[in-house]
Amino acid sequence: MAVAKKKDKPGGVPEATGEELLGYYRQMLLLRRFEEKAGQMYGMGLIGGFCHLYIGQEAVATGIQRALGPGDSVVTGYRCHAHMLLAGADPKAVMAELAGRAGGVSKGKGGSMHMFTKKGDFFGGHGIVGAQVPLGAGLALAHWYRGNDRVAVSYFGDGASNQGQVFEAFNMAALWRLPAIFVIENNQYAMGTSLQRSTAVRDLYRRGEAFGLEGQQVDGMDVVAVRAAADEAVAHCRAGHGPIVLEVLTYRYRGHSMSDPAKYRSKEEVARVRAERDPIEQVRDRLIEGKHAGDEALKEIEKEIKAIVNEAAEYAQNSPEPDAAELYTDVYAS
Amino acid sequence: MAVAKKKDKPGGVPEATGEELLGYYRQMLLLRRFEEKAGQMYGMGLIGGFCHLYIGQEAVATGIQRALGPGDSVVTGYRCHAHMLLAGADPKAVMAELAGRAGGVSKGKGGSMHMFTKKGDFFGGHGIVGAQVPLGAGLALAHWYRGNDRVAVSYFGDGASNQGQVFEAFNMAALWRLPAIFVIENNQYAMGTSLQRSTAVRDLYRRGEAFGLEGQQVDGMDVVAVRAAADEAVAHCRAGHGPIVLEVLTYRYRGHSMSDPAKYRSKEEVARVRAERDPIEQVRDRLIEGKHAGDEALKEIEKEIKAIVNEAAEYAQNSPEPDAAELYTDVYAS
Amino acid sequence: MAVQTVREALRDAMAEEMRANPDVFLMGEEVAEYQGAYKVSQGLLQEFGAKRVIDTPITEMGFAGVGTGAAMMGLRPIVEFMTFNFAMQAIDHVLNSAAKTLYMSGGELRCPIVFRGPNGAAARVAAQHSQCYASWYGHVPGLRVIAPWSAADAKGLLKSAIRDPNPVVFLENELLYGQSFEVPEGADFTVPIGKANVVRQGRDVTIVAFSIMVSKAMQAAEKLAAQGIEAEIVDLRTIRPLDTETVLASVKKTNRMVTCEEGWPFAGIGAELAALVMERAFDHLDAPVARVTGKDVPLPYAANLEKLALPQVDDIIAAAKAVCYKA
Amino acid sequence: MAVQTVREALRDAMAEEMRANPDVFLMGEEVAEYQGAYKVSQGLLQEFGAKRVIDTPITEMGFAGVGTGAAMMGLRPIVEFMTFNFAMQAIDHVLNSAAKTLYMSGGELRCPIVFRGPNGAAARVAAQHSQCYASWYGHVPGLRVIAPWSAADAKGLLKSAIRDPNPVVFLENELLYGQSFEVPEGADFTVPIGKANVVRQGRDVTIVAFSIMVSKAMQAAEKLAAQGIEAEIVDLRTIRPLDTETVLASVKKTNRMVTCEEGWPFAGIGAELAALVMERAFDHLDAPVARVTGKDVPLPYAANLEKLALPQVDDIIAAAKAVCYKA
Ligand SMILES: Cc1ncc(C[n+]2csc(CCOP(=O)(O)OP(=O)(O)O)c2C)c(N)n1
Ligand SMILES: Cc1ncc(C[n+]2csc(CCOP(=O)(O)OP(=O)(O)O)c2C)c(N)n1
Ligand SMILES: [Mg+2]
Ligand SMILES: [Mg+2]
Repeated sequence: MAVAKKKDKPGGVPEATGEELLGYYRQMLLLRRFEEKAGQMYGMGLIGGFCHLYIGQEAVATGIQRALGPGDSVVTGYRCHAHMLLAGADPKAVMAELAGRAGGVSKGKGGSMHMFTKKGDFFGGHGIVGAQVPLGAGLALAHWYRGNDRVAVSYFGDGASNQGQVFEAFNMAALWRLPAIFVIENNQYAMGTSLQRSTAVRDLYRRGEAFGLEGQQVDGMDVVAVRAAADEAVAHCRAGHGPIVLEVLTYRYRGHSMSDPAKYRSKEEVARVRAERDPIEQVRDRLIEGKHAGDEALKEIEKEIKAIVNEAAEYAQNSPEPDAAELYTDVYAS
Repeated sequence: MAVAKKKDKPGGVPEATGEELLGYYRQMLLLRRFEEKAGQMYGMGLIGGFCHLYIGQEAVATGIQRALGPGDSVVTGYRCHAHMLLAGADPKAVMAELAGRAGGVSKGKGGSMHMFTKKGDFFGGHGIVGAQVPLGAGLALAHWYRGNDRVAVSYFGDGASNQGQVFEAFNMAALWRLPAIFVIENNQYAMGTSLQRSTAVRDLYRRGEAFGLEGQQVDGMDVVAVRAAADEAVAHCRAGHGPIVLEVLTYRYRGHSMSDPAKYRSKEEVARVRAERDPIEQVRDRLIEGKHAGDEALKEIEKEIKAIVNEAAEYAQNSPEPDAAELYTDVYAS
Repeated sequence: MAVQTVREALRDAMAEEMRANPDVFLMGEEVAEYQGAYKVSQGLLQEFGAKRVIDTPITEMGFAGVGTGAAMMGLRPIVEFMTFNFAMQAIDHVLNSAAKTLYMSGGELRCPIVFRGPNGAAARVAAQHSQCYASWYGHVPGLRVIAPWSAADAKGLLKSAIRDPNPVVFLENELLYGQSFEVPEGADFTVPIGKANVVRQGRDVTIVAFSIMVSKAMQAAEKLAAQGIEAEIVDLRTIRPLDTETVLASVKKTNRMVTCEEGWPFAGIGAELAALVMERAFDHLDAPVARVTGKDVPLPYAANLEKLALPQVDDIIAAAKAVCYKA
Repeated sequence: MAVQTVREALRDAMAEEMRANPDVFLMGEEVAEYQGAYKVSQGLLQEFGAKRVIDTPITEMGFAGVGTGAAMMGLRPIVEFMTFNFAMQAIDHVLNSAAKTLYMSGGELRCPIVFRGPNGAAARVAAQHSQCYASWYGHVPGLRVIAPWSAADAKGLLKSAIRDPNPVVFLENELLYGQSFEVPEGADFTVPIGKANVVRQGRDVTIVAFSIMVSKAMQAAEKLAAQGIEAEIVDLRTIRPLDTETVLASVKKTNRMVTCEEGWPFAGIGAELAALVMERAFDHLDAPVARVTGKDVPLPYAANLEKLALPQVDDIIAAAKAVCYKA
């Protein structure tokens, strides 16, 4: 049986090229600015319900998405704006969905937690904790069934990793050697419950051991490290070695959702992570240190991103509410 | 973290005294003869529905029950006749329950899969695979809550051990250090599915590792070994060390239920186990070898048991069907 | 026409659809090597191999989710629950992952999956193994819910269900598996979802039933006829969408209705039918609708109590006579 | 009388019962340190400590089973579901382990447990977070099902539920948590399970509602009164056992009935009420019962669609006028 291995700061993380770093930078900046804008719009009452921001965790989905190719499928929970954008969804349509408008990716019917783009091989956007994990194993089963070499990535949180259905999915994935990558986005908290209060063993990369799943732990604030681990995991799956668990250590800066004041942790704790481990700042530093980009160029990127985000916000606000007739459409397909 | 350990043929199993061996013998023989009779009555149409016999597995519950004291609680699945008898239920009332008669332990309303005796600290008798495991953790929680030194034993099968709720129960039991003993009765088959077809890793004693649960594997055809492992597990729990997993390797001789022809395994396989590992024969051999009892004495026991079982069958057949008014009782307590 | 058992009809439905569409596959506990806990999948492993007839561990929540995920990718899974009682472990996926996704995605993501297996009471298996889920699933938009009686309907509707682009809950009945009916031949035969069937014509009272209750209604109708009451029997076949037109047309003809179901009364199918008829045919009713249902208790094991708990032919007769004001 | 929010009333109910009975404890996600996801358990950890106010991992199936097992041992667990949507993961334990056990054991094993949490729609949380489970749980014998509206009833009924020796499903409403009502003082105050409450007297039409729909019914009644229609409002408070006498008495007085619920129409509470009234007060009805329900669609996120999907005051007014034959 393969043994789970901890690999917090892998020695052998390949250096990223300047071009790669720039790509990450641009991508992660889009995610962050997009969600900062969403946060503002929520404050203005333009977005309702639950709205779970990914701010702080950008390196996780960015690093992993870069290891995937066309036809590789992805599924996650309610904290899904970033994954949606990484799947190639139009920021305008994503923002319009957050605002519940006709121009939204789900025509305004799904909202923040329920977004999908088949073209982008992204299967949601699910509101029930843990549910996406068997769904993701099912996506992997579809690849296995079709005999292609594609993989399926299921993202879920540290809290979700206690869900029984996660273990059921692990077992089936192992039994049938499905090309499933189970990414535990360990941001240390499940709502107000810190990891050590939800489980007696905090090594989440070992969660699949009872079923023989290899596991790796990786620094999720370092997009290059995430990418390297993801590359390995994808290769593992494509080679037919079956499922694998990736525990990605990360942190969310904001409350669990917009309505959470996050009193269960100190301001200092958050400030320290922001100051010392911020995924975007890390890439920025490397870009500068490696002389891949100067202040000017980065400012230029910032400007471009700002334009995209503003356009998205504009679009969302100007998009009309869905037509009343939409109430009764999409209940059944025909 | 404590590590799961395999202990198939423990070197240090203490020798049992003649008295102990006689006790096991009498007990296991009762279980076997009782169920053989139940099987006959099923064939005669006196018992209906599902009827899951424990024949072959007698050493498991017998060995474990002997390690328990008053107030220690027990729960299991639908294969529960033996556990019910070991909890001190009257064989007459158990057989009457199987026959669906007014004299049954559940007034004939529960049948083979649903029996309970609070006085005997036995909490069922549950028909949904896996459900008894969180219930058993809840029994352990009650002991913990009350601050006594009692333990709660949950029995479940190799098939059930794949259920997600089992892992959820493991996690909570570990987190709160509940005095829970999780006994996996690994009889190699879940209905027609052999162990290797239901899971990629067959070391079920390791099932709780992700949550730090110690696990032990024990030969479940040897009642003395089971008793020794159970003593250790009980001591572990009473000492406040939290939950523990016991994988007990055993075998069922009959089909999954009375309607299963068991074509998924060879007659030879069953015959071999019967011939080489039968739990009752093993004790019988030790009794004879150790000169603790002669043929005569054992025949006497056999006669006594036969009388008990016949009396139970008699009682069951003569017990009337429940009164029609019972249809509407026990829906609510008041 | 060939004579087939419901069991064989269901098997043939799956086999034919699997032959026609390589995306169709079957998964569930004991469906492959064991040939089905109730032998419904007899021979399928042999014909289609282990990739298309998949034995799962006893992890209903997990494999319902796995099937749903596969359906989202465009496969056509048939997920067998050994019985629908065990599907309670999986019901979150049936509703939240399967039934609601098309709507939540604004039409982007389909989920063509069939959840099937025996529903309601078998013989003497007691409370945890005997629940009828018709009204629960019927309650839920986004699902199609089917509960056939005859072998022909079992086959034709299961084929339609497998071809349908929506999640379908297909409620079978263990006691019907061995019963024989005439079944049209040919792989083209299907029965449309959402159409009830008038299985007996009558002028005096409409008896609405589904699944095994149709058998009992038929027996009741025979006896009623002997007493001069001609019952019309509507076999709903589909619970959702309900064929309200057929029900209403019959009630407008007979002016009286008895509903029959094995499930519990409170908010059952009978309640829905009564409310429907009240709303849409109030002035046609010559008597209040009578509901024949399972008794409002968990199903007992004892033979006599079980019989009392489940609706019997005599209960239907009594209800029909009552609404006809014939004591 | 004190003025309290529903949130405070629920908290006080738990606190009082925990003070009175050391076997009562609360478990669920975020109930302790976070003080409840919706702050219903504010202060309980501080007063009762970590053994009696227990934060659980996000494992609904597991902790519902753990609570049920503890109840079988005689403890009195209150299990909070963050919302009842998540209780679908646990529903097998609510039914098969809790509701059916007393019966299956022939009265040997009780299961005194309360499952509580918000049910139905909050604001803009979309399809997976907005389902109403009143008719599902109401369907099931062995359960008591409560769905209070006012703070007084929330408190009095939760106290009764905690003292009840049976499993209770206690359906709260997130949008009501912050609403204030008068609540009788004193730890002795309870409200009996199974009794509806006529919260407004009227002669022209009976409006039956529960939970948040009572607020909407009250608003509708005000407007109807201005148009000369005096509505009587029955707040069911308990769904199971249903207080049929109070409903029937009101209908016999007004001869007309409108039912209101947030849940889906098919086999909903309105269906049951319509069937009931048909069976027991057919000759008293001057018009068919009208059902006001959530629309038969998963709940959409968009503000305008959400409003259209949920039953509004105007829908109740229209239904009341229709049954009064006043256009
Ligand atoms: C089954 C279920 N239980 C509870 C919830 C409410 N809930 C939503 S998110 C969440 C915390 C999840 O934490 P984690 O898995 O760590 O993911 P994160 O939010 O940190 O990304 C909870 C309890 C839910 N949506 N589904
Ligand atoms: C949730 C659930 N799924 C399926 C079943 C049907 N079923 C009853 S027993 C059983 C096999 C269980 O095997 P195992 O756990 O190994 O226990 P054993 O019967 O060998 O004692 C199955 C599939 C059930 N009762 N409950
Ligand atoms: Mg987290
Ligand atoms: Mg087994």
